[in-house]
Amino acid sequence: MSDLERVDALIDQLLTENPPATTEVRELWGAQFDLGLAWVWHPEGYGGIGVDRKYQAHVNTRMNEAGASTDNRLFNLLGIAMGAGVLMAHGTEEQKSRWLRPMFTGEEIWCQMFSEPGAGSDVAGLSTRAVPDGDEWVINGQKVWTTLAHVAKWGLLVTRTDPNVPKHQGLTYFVVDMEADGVEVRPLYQITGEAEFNEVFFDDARVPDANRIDAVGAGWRVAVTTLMNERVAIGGNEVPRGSGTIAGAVEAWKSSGSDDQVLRDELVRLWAEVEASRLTAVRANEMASKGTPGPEGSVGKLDWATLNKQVTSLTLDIMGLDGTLFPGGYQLRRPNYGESQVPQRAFLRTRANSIEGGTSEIMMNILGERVLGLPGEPRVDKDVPWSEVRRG
Amino acid sequence: MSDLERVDALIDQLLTENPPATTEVRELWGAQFDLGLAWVWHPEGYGGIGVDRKYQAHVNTRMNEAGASTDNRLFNLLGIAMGAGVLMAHGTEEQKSRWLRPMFTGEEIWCQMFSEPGAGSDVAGLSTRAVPDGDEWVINGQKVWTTLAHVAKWGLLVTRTDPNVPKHQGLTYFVVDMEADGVEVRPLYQITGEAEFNEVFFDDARVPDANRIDAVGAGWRVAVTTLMNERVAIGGNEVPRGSGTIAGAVEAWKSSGSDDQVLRDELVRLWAEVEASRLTAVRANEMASKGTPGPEGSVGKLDWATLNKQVTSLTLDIMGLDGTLFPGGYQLRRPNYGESQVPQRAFLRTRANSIEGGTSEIMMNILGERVLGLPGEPRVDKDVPWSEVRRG
Amino acid sequence: MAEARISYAPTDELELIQSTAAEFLADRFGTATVRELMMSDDGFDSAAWKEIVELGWTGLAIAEEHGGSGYGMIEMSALLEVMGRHVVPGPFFASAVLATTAVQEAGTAEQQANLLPRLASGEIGTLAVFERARDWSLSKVETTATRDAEVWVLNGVKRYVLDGHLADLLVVAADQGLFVVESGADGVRIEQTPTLDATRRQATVSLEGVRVPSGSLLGDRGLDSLSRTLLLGTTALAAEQYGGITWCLDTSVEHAKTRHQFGRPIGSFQAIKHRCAEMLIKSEHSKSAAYHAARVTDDPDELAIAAPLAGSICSDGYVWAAGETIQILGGIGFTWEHDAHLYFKRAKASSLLLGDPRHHRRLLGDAIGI
Amino acid sequence: MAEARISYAPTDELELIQSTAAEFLADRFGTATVRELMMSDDGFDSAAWKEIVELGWTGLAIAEEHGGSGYGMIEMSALLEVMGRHVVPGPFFASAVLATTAVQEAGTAEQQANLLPRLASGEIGTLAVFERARDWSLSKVETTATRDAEVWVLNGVKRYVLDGHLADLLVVAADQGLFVVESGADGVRIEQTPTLDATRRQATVSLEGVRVPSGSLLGDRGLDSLSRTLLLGTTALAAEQYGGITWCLDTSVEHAKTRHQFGRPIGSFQAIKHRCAEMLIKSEHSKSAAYHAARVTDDPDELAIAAPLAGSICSDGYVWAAGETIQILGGIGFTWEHDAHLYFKRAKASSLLLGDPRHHRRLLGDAIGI
Repeated sequence: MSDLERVDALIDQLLTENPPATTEVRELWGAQFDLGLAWVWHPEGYGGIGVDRKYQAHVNTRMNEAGASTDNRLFNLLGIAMGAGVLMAHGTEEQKSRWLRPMFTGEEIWCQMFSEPGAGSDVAGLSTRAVPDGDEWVINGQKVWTTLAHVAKWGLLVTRTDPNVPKHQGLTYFVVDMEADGVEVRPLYQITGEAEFNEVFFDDARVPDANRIDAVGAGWRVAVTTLMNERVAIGGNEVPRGSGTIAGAVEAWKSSGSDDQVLRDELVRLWAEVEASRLTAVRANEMASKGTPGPEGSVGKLDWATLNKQVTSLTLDIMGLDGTLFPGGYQLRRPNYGESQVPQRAFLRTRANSIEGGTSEIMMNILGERVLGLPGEPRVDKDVPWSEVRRG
Repeated sequence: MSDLERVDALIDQLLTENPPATTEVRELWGAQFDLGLAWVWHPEGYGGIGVDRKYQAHVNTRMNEAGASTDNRLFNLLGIAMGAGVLMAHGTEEQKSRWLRPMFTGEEIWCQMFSEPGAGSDVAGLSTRAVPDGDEWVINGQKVWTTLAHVAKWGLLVTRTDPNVPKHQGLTYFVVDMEADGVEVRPLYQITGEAEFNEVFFDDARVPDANRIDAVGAGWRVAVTTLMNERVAIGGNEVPRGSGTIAGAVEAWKSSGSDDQVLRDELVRLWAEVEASRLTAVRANEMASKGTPGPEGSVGKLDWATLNKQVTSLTLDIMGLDGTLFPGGYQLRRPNYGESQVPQRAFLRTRANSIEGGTSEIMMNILGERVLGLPGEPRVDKDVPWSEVRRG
Repeated sequence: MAEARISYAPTDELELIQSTAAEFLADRFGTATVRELMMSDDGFDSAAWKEIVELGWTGLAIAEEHGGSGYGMIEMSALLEVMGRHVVPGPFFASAVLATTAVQEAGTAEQQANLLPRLASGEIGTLAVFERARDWSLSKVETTATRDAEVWVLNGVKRYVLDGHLADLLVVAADQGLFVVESGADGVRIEQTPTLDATRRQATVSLEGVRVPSGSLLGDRGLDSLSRTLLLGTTALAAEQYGGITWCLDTSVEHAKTRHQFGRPIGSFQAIKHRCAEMLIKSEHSKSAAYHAARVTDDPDELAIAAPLAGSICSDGYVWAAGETIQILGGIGFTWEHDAHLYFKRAKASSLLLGDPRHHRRLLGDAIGI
Repeated sequence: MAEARISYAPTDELELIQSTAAEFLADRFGTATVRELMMSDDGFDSAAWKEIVELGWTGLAIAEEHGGSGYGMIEMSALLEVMGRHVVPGPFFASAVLATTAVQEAGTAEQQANLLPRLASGEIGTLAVFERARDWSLSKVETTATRDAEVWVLNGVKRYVLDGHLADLLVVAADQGLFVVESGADGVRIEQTPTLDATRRQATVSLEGVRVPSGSLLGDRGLDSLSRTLLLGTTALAAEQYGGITWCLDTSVEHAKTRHQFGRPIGSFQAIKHRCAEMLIKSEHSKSAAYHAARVTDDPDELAIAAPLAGSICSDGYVWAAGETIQILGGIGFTWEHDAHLYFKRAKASSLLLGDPRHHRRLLGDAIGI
């Protein structure tokens, strides 16, 4: 039996034993985990059956076709897309057993706490301290830009455990109970008035040593696993032609009834760039699927940020004075992901695209250094104890 | 008698005693020097009368109005605009007496030799060696981008005399006889096919110690005097509205008869930027004349380079297929400054605008660091002997 | 060339206007106040408005005989530069610039004598001219004025009316010309429309059978004077935009000097340093364009060049600078808490209020014969 | 979507075409040869041309029955990419792409059978269609063809004819359609015009009472087939442009790694590093656009989108990349001695040959309904 046949047989079993129409969704996802269809490439017992990762898309597609929800992958994205990988690469048996299943069923939401007010692009310069106390660690500090923290049960947390070694060496990684004493989550309102993100404050919060991921001082290694997953998740996806922000611009153009040739040229130029970028992602996927990924795969995140900002700005220009309005006005609240986004809101929201998930400046460094092989900057913080490096 | 009256009286004297229509021009310039109207701010005896520099423009204007040529200021630019300042600031009595007068009369043309193949933006990293030998110095090395070297009698030369100290400390400045043995001048052909510049090769050329400017090891200080004069000379000048490269673009637009609104918007955008830049130079001059120069004075060179490149490129677009032609074809020869420049040649020539006289990258550093006060890069070549610094 | 005699340098008088304004605004329009107003229903601080009136700002560009201080665009621009730097909310621009200019440009001596003192003394006016989203030249005006015995009857809908919800006086563009309409007149309905830039509000003004006295028609040149009013408005707005750019530049540079990542101030990285340098260049260009326009308002030919030049340069410059300020600030620049978004929103909205940069360039091209 | 099945990955065959071409061109069109040809009277190396013909390049996209090897645009693009990287002089693009495509698109079966073997075997053809500097759509064709008994009489002047001075066959656009004209015919005068890009020459072709047989009129669709010929030409040119960009990127990166100033490789400065990164992005976008267009030539609707997309992206990308390469190289990049200027001139000229980027975007807008 080929891997594909094996996967298909398991999907048949899942859907037969748990008819999507009549099965409670968490029960379905639990069964999916137990059958090894949660992360098919994981070994058996950890939500997988040890086959190639590419079959997961097939599982998801077949489930959707059968009317079975895969929304857990969205509302628990940081757990299922990142946390699981971290646990598999660095976690203990106990940790995997304890966390993977409720993560997949969505019973326990996960969040990720890396960035700090003083550590943005330079994440490894972070200051949140963890100090050992018996078989616990005492956490003090502040994290920022934490999505889902206000609904999360568990948080992936990087802390500084040794300030007296160079910055990458003194970090330790934990899984933190977000409901524990000393952990406070506050909404972080953004330019749109909405709070997609949170700030998390640690005030003598205590984490059992059993929740430490990998060794003391190995936090950076674990963080890199997490960040690589994050950057892959943004950009580089294959999308239909003309979708995304450019669709809004074209729609604005058409409903404007304008025949302004200057605007038209700008719109077509952006359409062309968006399409060239999209085709680059298509090429990247083809090369990756052939096992020979090339430079085309590295430009997606940067393109996405650059073009989104340009396209949404031009959209407002096309709208003219309508672009100066803000239907509904500003309200300080949690975002409602269900409602459609007006172009003005998209214009504001996309400003963060070149900051979140790696600033465009950092992405350009990565393209220059890792893809083109150009030399790095002189490092003033290398080989210097973290405590002696200026930051903030 | 006010300074202006004094200057006017001397001009009257000059023009009366040396009627421009009947006086040989070198004789006129000699008389101008002797009367102190060459560089009015120099002390008496050095071509000046010790009044404010601003009166020089008045002298030149009145001479031109009277039909007296001031072309020496153009064809001996590097001497009169830069060399003289260097001699006044750093030269000995003998040096000033020997060189200033024939420099001003144009009998002796001057050139400047700083850049080397391995030392462009990092001029202070230069390699041309000068080794003492009795009361002479022996020069070996190569200079590049030297205008007028092929017609010059004297050259301003910066050399390395001590490789074992940090780069700025081991330099010494000379005036070199360009006709001496061991000095070879070769034309340097550029992208247009013309050779505006030269390469100069030193092969055991000998320079008397009497031609050394300022102390051994003080060459950087003297070079800075020279370079500051150079950067002031490019950009920042007040020019009439719509003149320069933008005039060519407007002319191309008008003769194209085009009604392409996209091209028109691009042309007007550049026209507006050129005009805003021009107004900035006007403001800079006003502030400088009031003794309170501000940041507006520092952007001229950068603007000039950036806008010239954009304008000449758009000009070819406006010309369409005519822009793909090159009337006359390429010829490897010295430029003929008299002939009018076709837009295609301007398109090519302006590529150097962002390299010559300080690259745009260096100019941006200067704006960022000296004008805005932003911190410099970490320096890997500071406090390191020149001989140990990687270069080329 | 007329411009050869123009001085762009600060005078003692201009410096006094600016320092007085800076002091007052820092005191009365600190960031907490601006934010409170931004989230309030009408975005208006009537107490502060009274102080503004007492300071003489609403009458700054109104002749002394009409209750103003008799200054002109140079002084108004100097003031607006500081107001732009503080991203001040309220109807000042709508009233003291747009409505006042419209009355000055279109009104007869008698109308000016009637209306300007009201505006100088703090009644709020605004310009209700636009109907469509991208027709800044008013190529088509659907609002009609029809004569009925001794009165005019106005019908139509004016959109994008700056601070219309606060206005006492509306200067309305109809097919027969500009009309002054009291906001309380029968048949006038004013509805606030939420704005991208919540520090500058807008309203939709509906006119249904509004009867206004015959003297409400400003002057006798139809809509001719409107283009000059809009050029002057563009000139004034450019000064405000330049003021916003100075905040962006200073904020970016300050952050680049103090924020450390990788053990270095981020301003030591060329990616940031060169962007700050570019911002400096755009700031200087914007200043040149705005200052020049403010100084040539008496020369119609030159204003026809200088105003759209300033509109194009300052609009593009401010939008770019405010966007890059957010980028240089990084995450904090994207928060509601940091002031950067106030400037970003102001910049974008201002770049569309009286014409987008392409519209300004079209006018400029016409003026210079391109 | 048809495109879902398109593969952009290199095949063994394409890799063989490219490696063979790279080897041949390195041998026969090294930089010394290119420079010699650039300064020669006709810019043509007849011996090398014979070898090109023997390699089968001139017949690459010609059916086997007509003496070619029966490949299509995918293979031709792969070859042109390598030729663009070597900035090869000579009439290959004019003959093997433009003239060949015109005959294929417009000619009857009989005409193709007559003409294609001549082109495949090394006779030089070109397209003589443009008359005015910015009329790439040929909205107005002043060259006339009038019927005189059994012949057509052609009168007019065709300008910007690529390598017209070398041509045996001219495909001429006249009011009645496309005509094949022998360059030696009575009344044909061909005058070379010096070009910005001296590696690709042009000529002005004057036709004075030129009498051609009735069978010289290609097909019976007038000038309809010309727009498709130009789309295919744009597609092929985009591949050549992309090849030029790869040279720019590699040259810039190599220089940035090895050139030291201030004791550091200049590529360690973000100003240079980020520009190289931007060049990589433009290179990848250009590749995507050019490869996609080459793969959809059988789908007219898709080609109408993909060709101008490639023309716009690759033209802008190459001009930018070649310009920045000079900047990254610094002074040496401005010398005649360094090859950078060959690419810079090729880039600029190519961006205007079959339409400037705005023209391409106009076509693209039409195709996507914007």
